[in-house]
Amino acid sequence: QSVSPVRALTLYSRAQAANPQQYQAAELIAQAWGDLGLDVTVSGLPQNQLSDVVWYNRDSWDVSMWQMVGRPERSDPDDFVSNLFHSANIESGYNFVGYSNPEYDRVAEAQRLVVDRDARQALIYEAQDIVNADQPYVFLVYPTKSYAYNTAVFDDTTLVNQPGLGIKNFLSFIAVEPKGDQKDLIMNVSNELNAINPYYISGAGDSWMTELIWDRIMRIDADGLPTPWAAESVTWNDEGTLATIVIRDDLSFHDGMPVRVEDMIFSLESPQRAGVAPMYKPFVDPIVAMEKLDDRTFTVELAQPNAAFETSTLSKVNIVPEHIWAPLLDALVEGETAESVLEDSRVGSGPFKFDRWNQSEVVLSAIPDHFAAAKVDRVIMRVVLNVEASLGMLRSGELNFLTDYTGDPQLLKDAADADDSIAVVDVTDIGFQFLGFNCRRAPFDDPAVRRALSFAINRRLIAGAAYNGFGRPANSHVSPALPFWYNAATEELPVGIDVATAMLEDAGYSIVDGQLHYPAGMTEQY
Amino acid sequence: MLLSVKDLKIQYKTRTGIVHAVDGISFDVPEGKVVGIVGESGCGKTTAVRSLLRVMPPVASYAGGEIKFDGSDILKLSEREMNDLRWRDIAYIPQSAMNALDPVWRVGNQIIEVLTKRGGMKKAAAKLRAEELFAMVGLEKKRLRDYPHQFSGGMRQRASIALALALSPRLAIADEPVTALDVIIQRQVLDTFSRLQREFGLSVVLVTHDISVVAYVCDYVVVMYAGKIVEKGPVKDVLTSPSHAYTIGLYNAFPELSADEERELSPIEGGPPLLLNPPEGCRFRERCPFAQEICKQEPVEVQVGPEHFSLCHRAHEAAEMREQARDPAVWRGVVTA
Amino acid sequence: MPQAIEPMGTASTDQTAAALLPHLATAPRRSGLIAMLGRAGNAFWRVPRESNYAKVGLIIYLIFALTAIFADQLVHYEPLEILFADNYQLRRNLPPTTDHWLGTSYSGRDIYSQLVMGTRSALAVGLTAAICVVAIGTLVGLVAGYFGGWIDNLLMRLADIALGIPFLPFVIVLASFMGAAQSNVVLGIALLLWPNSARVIRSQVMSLRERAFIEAARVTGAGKWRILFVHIAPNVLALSFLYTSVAVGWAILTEASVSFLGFGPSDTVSWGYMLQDAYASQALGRGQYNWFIPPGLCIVFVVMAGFFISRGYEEVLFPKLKG
Amino acid sequence: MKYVMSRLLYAILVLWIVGTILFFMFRLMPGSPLAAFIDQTTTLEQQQALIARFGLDKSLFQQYTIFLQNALQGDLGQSFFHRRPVTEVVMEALPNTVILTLSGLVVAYIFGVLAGAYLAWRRGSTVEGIGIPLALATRAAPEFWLGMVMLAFFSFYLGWFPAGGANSVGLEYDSEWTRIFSVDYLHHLTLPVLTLAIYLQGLPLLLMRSNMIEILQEEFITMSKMKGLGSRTIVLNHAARNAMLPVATAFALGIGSAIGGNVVVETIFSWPGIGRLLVNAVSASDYPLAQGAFMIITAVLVAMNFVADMTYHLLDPRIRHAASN
Amino acid sequence: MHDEILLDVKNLSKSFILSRSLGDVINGRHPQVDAVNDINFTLKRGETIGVVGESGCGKTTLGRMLLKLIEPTSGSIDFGGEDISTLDRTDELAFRRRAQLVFQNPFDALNPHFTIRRSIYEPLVNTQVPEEQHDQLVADALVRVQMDRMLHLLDSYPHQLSGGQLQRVVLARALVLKPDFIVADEPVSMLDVSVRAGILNVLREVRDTMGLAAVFISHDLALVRYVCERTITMYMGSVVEDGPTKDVINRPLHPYTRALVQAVPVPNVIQSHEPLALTGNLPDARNPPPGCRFSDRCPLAEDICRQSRPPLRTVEQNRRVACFKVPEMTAGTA
Ligand SMILES: Nc1ncnc2c1ncn2[C@@H]1O[C@H](COP(=O)(O)OP(=O)(O)OP(=O)(O)O)[C@@H](O)[C@H]1O
Ligand SMILES: Nc1ncnc2c1ncn2[C@@H]1O[C@H](COP(=O)(O)OP(=O)(O)OP(=O)(O)O)[C@@H](O)[C@H]1O
Ligand SMILES: [Mg+2]
Ligand SMILES: [Mg+2]
Ligand code: NI
Repeated sequence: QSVSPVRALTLYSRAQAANPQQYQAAELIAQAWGDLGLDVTVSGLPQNQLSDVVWYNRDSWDVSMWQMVGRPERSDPDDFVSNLFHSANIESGYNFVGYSNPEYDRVAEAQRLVVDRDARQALIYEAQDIVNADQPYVFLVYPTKSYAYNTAVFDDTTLVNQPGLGIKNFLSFIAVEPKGDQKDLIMNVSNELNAINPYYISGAGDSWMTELIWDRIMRIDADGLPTPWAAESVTWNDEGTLATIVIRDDLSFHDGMPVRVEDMIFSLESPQRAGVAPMYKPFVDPIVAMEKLDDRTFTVELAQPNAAFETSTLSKVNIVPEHIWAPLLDALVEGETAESVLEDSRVGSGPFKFDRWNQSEVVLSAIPDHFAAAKVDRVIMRVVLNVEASLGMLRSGELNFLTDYTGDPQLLKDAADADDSIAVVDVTDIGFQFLGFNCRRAPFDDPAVRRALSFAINRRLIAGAAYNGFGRPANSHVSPALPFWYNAATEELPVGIDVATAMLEDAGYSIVDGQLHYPAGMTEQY
Repeated sequence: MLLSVKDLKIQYKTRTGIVHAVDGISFDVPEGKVVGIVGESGCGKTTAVRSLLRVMPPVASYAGGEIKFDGSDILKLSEREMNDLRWRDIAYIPQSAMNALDPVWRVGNQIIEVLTKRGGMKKAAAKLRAEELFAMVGLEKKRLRDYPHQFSGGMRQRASIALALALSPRLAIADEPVTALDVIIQRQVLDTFSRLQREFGLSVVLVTHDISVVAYVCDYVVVMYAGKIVEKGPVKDVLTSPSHAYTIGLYNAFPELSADEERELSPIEGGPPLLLNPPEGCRFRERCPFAQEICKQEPVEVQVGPEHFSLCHRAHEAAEMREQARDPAVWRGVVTA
Repeated sequence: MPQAIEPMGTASTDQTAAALLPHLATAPRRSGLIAMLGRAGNAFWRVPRESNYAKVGLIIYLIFALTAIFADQLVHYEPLEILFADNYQLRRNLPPTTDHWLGTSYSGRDIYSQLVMGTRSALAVGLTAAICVVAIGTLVGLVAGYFGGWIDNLLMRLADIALGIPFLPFVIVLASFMGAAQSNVVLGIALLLWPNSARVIRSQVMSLRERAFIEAARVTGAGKWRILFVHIAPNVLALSFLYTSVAVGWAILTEASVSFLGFGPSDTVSWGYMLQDAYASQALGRGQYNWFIPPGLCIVFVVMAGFFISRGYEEVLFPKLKG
Repeated sequence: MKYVMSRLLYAILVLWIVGTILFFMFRLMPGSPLAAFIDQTTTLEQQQALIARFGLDKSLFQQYTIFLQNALQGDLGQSFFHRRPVTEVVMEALPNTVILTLSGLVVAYIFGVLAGAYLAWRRGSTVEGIGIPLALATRAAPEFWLGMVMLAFFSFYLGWFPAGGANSVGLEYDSEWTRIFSVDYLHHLTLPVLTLAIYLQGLPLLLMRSNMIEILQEEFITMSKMKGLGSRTIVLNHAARNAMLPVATAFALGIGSAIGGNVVVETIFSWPGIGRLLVNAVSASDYPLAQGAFMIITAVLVAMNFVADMTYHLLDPRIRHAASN
Repeated sequence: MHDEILLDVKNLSKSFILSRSLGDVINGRHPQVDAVNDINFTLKRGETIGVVGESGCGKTTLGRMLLKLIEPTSGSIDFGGEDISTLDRTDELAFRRRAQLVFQNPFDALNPHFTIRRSIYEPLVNTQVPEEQHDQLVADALVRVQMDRMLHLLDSYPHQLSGGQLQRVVLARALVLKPDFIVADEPVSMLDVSVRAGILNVLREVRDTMGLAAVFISHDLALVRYVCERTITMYMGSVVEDGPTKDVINRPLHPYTRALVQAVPVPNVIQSHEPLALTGNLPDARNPPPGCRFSDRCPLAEDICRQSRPPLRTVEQNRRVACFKVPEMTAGTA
């Protein structure tokens, strides 16, 4: 009986220039799959073209490299667990691979409602197991991020190392103490900045600036758990649906106006309006009502308990001055969002105030009478597009905090070895690199095929060869950077072309003349 | 004698060999006289006269002889002394005045430059002098402010005469100053020469290939052929009784305006020899209808009249040759190549 | 419709003429094109003999051309193949060894093989672009220069506009718009670079047009196309050639720049791609001179060879500039 | 007068044509024009709203007329990436680019003219034997490679110059002028200018040399010698002055390649100029910005051409008086 | 043979529009040069006519119009009874066979990329003469220009030949079509005196044996005298005198012709050095003087000369002159 061959595949990736590691991994994968009888071409695309293909034309592609990045609010597993694989997100949400499993949906929904940590841990483990079995992604690595700083400038005992984030975190910026005359913290960013706006998350380095300028009600603490910040206390009712928030009385905006309860409510309420802040809307959507109790107290009511609310909402939403933003939001025209509003004063209540921003740098200066006043005078974020230059500037002392290093980590290590005043700190990322199968399309709609293809890939090879050893082999959407939530059992994966071939044959596939063929009766529908 | 050239030899080194452009020429320029040098294209006229100023392309070199100007040997002067002598004593009027004037400078400023840099004049005085010079050659002084390209050919030629006269030199060398001009302007320019010679006692060496020009303005004539002087002497002697076959030939090849009889012109067939390896003996031999066996030997200069010399083996038979040469048939078919 | 002409002469001249006839008939006749090609060939070989510049330039070209032709035999590895050592490690950043003559890149590829293969794409881009540029330039120059008037005006305004467009940025935009392929780089070069040669050829044609021998062709009844292509074109051929050898250089430089900026195709190894790879992989900081110096030098040599040749030809064929 | 007018008209024409070409080119580019703008979490309705906001739902022709109208008022649209008016973003980068280009050109042409004149004077010497191939080699070297080598050597190895940027970290200036004339700025400017200049000097050098050689053979130079003028006077007042005229034209042409060269030089040295802006905008598909940057580069090119043209016109009396239109 | 009119030139004019300088633009001038201005003359079959005049007076322009190399601004040229401005392509070819040009500068008149042979055959190819005739015609032409002993030159290139040889080739090329009419524009001015005579002799011989009509352009009256029966003097685009060569030279009527004759130097020691009867320079061709264009240089000029243009009048048999000061022909002399 005749069998039909699997079509030639295009494996999309970022262009080599933009992301050499990812491209290299893609090539390694293509080489490996070649042994399984697949004809795979790697196509490196610029970011926009890649997202156009993969994100906006979800039916049209087969396999693509992709990544999820770590952000502070992702130190709660909810973001990844609920969003990445829930079938509700297939059309336009995060589930761009089109993975659909009712069992998974159930687990993902359930974990949100469970406030008890151990019970929730079991659900999160279960979610990881399901994904591990179905392999909608081929998880590749949790990248190791390297940060470096100048030990001659900073007292290294004062740096805060936060799980999943390393020493580049809000707490560090507040706590780090300069040793000598250099009282500026100069860090780098490897991309052009596109906005500094409390209603916008650009994904670029500017969110670090936002975090310093605008306070939040809570912040993620060194242990990865949220703790009150601009609030004196956040207390929940027993059902976990009503939070009572008491704000600090020593807070004021950089323009001198006090931070009021109204500002807090405004900050949480305004993103809920349609079309104001699309990026923040999902965070505030769970809120059904807010009420001011007195000048320092207000309540936030949720429809149902939300385990991630403190992390992804109260620690996330910027407290903006109502007196500045309310008129601006009222003036928005149809189709315009707060994201594109140019608000030059950038007044917040955080420990740093906005000084200036030109093409090459952003300068913030410390507010000495902030309740958590920083020890440094200024934080300067310098745009250095060229990795090499950023390393050079670290060596020359022009930079004293290398916060965005996209180059070869080995070189950074070498630099630190050669120079006593440079110290490097590594951290495993909350985010991860992966390959997505388009589960809508044969043969990737078949979990067996996905599994086989996944097992054909040697993750250690990828970590070693593509990521130069600076990455940890991955097999879960919850990073080991979150030890409490991480399901170590997912690590046990068989590896090898033989295993993969055997699995494919079990599922009815065959390799004829070095080409992979469908089981009898199945044909290519594309 | 103002200028006296003795046995001057000049060579060009080229890729293919050494060109003996000027091969042992001697002539004198008396004070206040006009000496014409005539000859076919490429016979070395320009080379000869430029060497008098010691301005030659790098490939050229002196291979012997001397140039005495007012008693001192030009070839022995240091570059400094030479620069001092240039233009102050010997000035030059080029063939193509267009290329001889700097296109980006006003003509007046080019004259003033010489007057101030070489004549030591103040700018204001130089300006007056330039106007004077322009008047001398018949140009309006307002044209001093023009650029060379705004001048017509004749005006340019006159401007370069004015430039040459700037430092009142004793000798002016003019290399084909009128060849590019048409008759009327040619006549005007020649008249300017004559006038200056009369009025200022200027000596002139005038290169041309037109014997009628020589006849019109010169006192003496030097006929060159293939790097050598074949005949020289006072104009009236040379023209009335040419004593070298080449001169005779040139004369016969020249159409006359007023002659009443219809004389047929006789071309000298062929062309001048290459100066790379000039032939032994008389260089005109191959084109000469009167050539004999003896002509294969090197000719020596023969005096045929007072101050009149010829480099022809048969100079003594000149009268006979002149008679025979009237018949165009004599000239036909000499060159068979 | 041929029209006969009656021979009419005096008896005596007829006789002499008749005696000439056999000589005319036996001599090679109007082998115009062949003679001209022969002459062109002569000039072609004369130049390197007379000019050291042209000699050096041609030798460099020859070496690169041979390299390009025999690239497959010369390489040791597939230029894009990722090479592995044991224990899951790449053979990355190796210094030059007997196995990898120029070492390996950060992504574990053999640099020497890339360099050799890069010759191919460099020459391919260089030659095709140069030929396009000069073909357009020559044609436009010929037509504009010869016909003058509004045609000239139109073409020259077009040339002005093309010259008013910033070149490299345009090629970049074009490459990103039409897709990263070398053919698009060639297209960009062809679209913007022709005015240089067109202008020079046009002015040459305009001065040729005034030359007496062109007038002679007209009085003897030659049509305008014949004049343009038979009488004028051969006289500007040398100039076109000159521009071709310069344009090869420009094209290679441009392709390299475009690739370097990351707008080149990622599946074709070119020197610009190698340099981009080296730059992005921090070869500078690592001091991997074996990686970023050779491709640069190759570019310098090829482009320089073009300049050398054009200089040699200029010296010999247009001796006004002879230095 | 009329000449100036016609040149201005031509400049506007070039800008219009370039604008038109770009407009259509970017609209036909693969990938959603908004891909860079729309975050991956935005809903379809939000996307629609955005598309409407940028007028991308109108017909191409309508979009084009709107584009032209806005362009005439100096409005080049909103940058997708920067979320600011393109004009604003571009104008911030413009001074840096103009300064880089002009300094590069000026250094290159001063050096090239002097060296060219010198080589012509020392014709046939060993200096020349080395000088010409060297000049050709520098013209043949890709700027980005030159920049890489300079960076590796002067910055990474010797540490003499900063590795990129236009100003040191954290310095603040009273005004743009004090910034531009600060030592710090100069320090940052040196390497990029040097790179640009090394690349650009070959053309004037060779041109000057061959012009000089040609001019030195001219009759009027020989005449100057005959006039007994010193060789310095001859070379400076006559030969060099004449030989420089075509160099002035080349200057105009050089602007084009200098601006092209800027793109790579700015990228290598992280110089915050329009070239780098353009490259980034093109790779990020920020097409209003790319379009605007390209237009401004073109405008700079056309403007500089115009100035060079006028200068040349005034410099050469032959042109000044002869037909020019 | 001398009676049939071959060429009839009527009211022929040519103005060149010059490009405007900055000054012109400011002053709103549209400069133009009237290179040829209302010329009338006829040429009979076999007649040779000399055109003399100062540089820039329009001789070359006239010659080029006669050969339909440039279009006149106004006026007409009838060649063999047909207006040459209206010829179609076939007729034009026929015209090209009958009318040829000899150039001033032989060094430039031959395509440097063509062999001499090819250059001589070229007219035959261009005008579509049947191929079997080519050799015969070429042989005839070579004999005519006395190149029959120089056949070895046929396969050389122009740069290998001397000026005299080149000019013979140019002549041969012009004669190979056996034209009725040639224009020779200063054919010997670039040549050395020694070889000049050869070319002039060939021209004279061809004139006599082939019955060729010719317009011989020169500014040297001595040459014109040697070759032409009739002479036309031009001044600033207009004909100022027209008559048999001998008469014109011996007894010039127009003051300009007189100056021209006087200015020609002769290879004779005894010659007058009397000053030219002519002052000033050629006026700017863009704004010629009103009235008689010669009036500002003319020693005889009176008011009328400065006010109106003198017409070209027939003053004697076969002689025309454009000057108010020349007395009217008396009826009896006719
Ligand atoms: N720079 C040079 N290099 C080599 N040979 C030269 C050079 N200049 C002149 N000659 C040769 O020297 C010879 C004499 O040249 P010269 O210019 O003196 O002749 P001429 O009598 O002035 O000729 P013409 O009448 O054409 O001006 C010629 O054969 C010429 O080819
Ligand atoms: N193509 C042209 N464009 C503009 N003006 C021209 C053109 N051709 C000739 N002229 C002008 O027309 C006038 C007559 O020129 P033409 O060449 O006919 O004179 P010519 O008598 O042949 O002069 P010459 O004796 O110098 O050859 C001159 O003033 C000349 O400048
Ligand atoms: Mg000479
Ligand atoms: Mg003429
Ligand atoms: Ni003008």
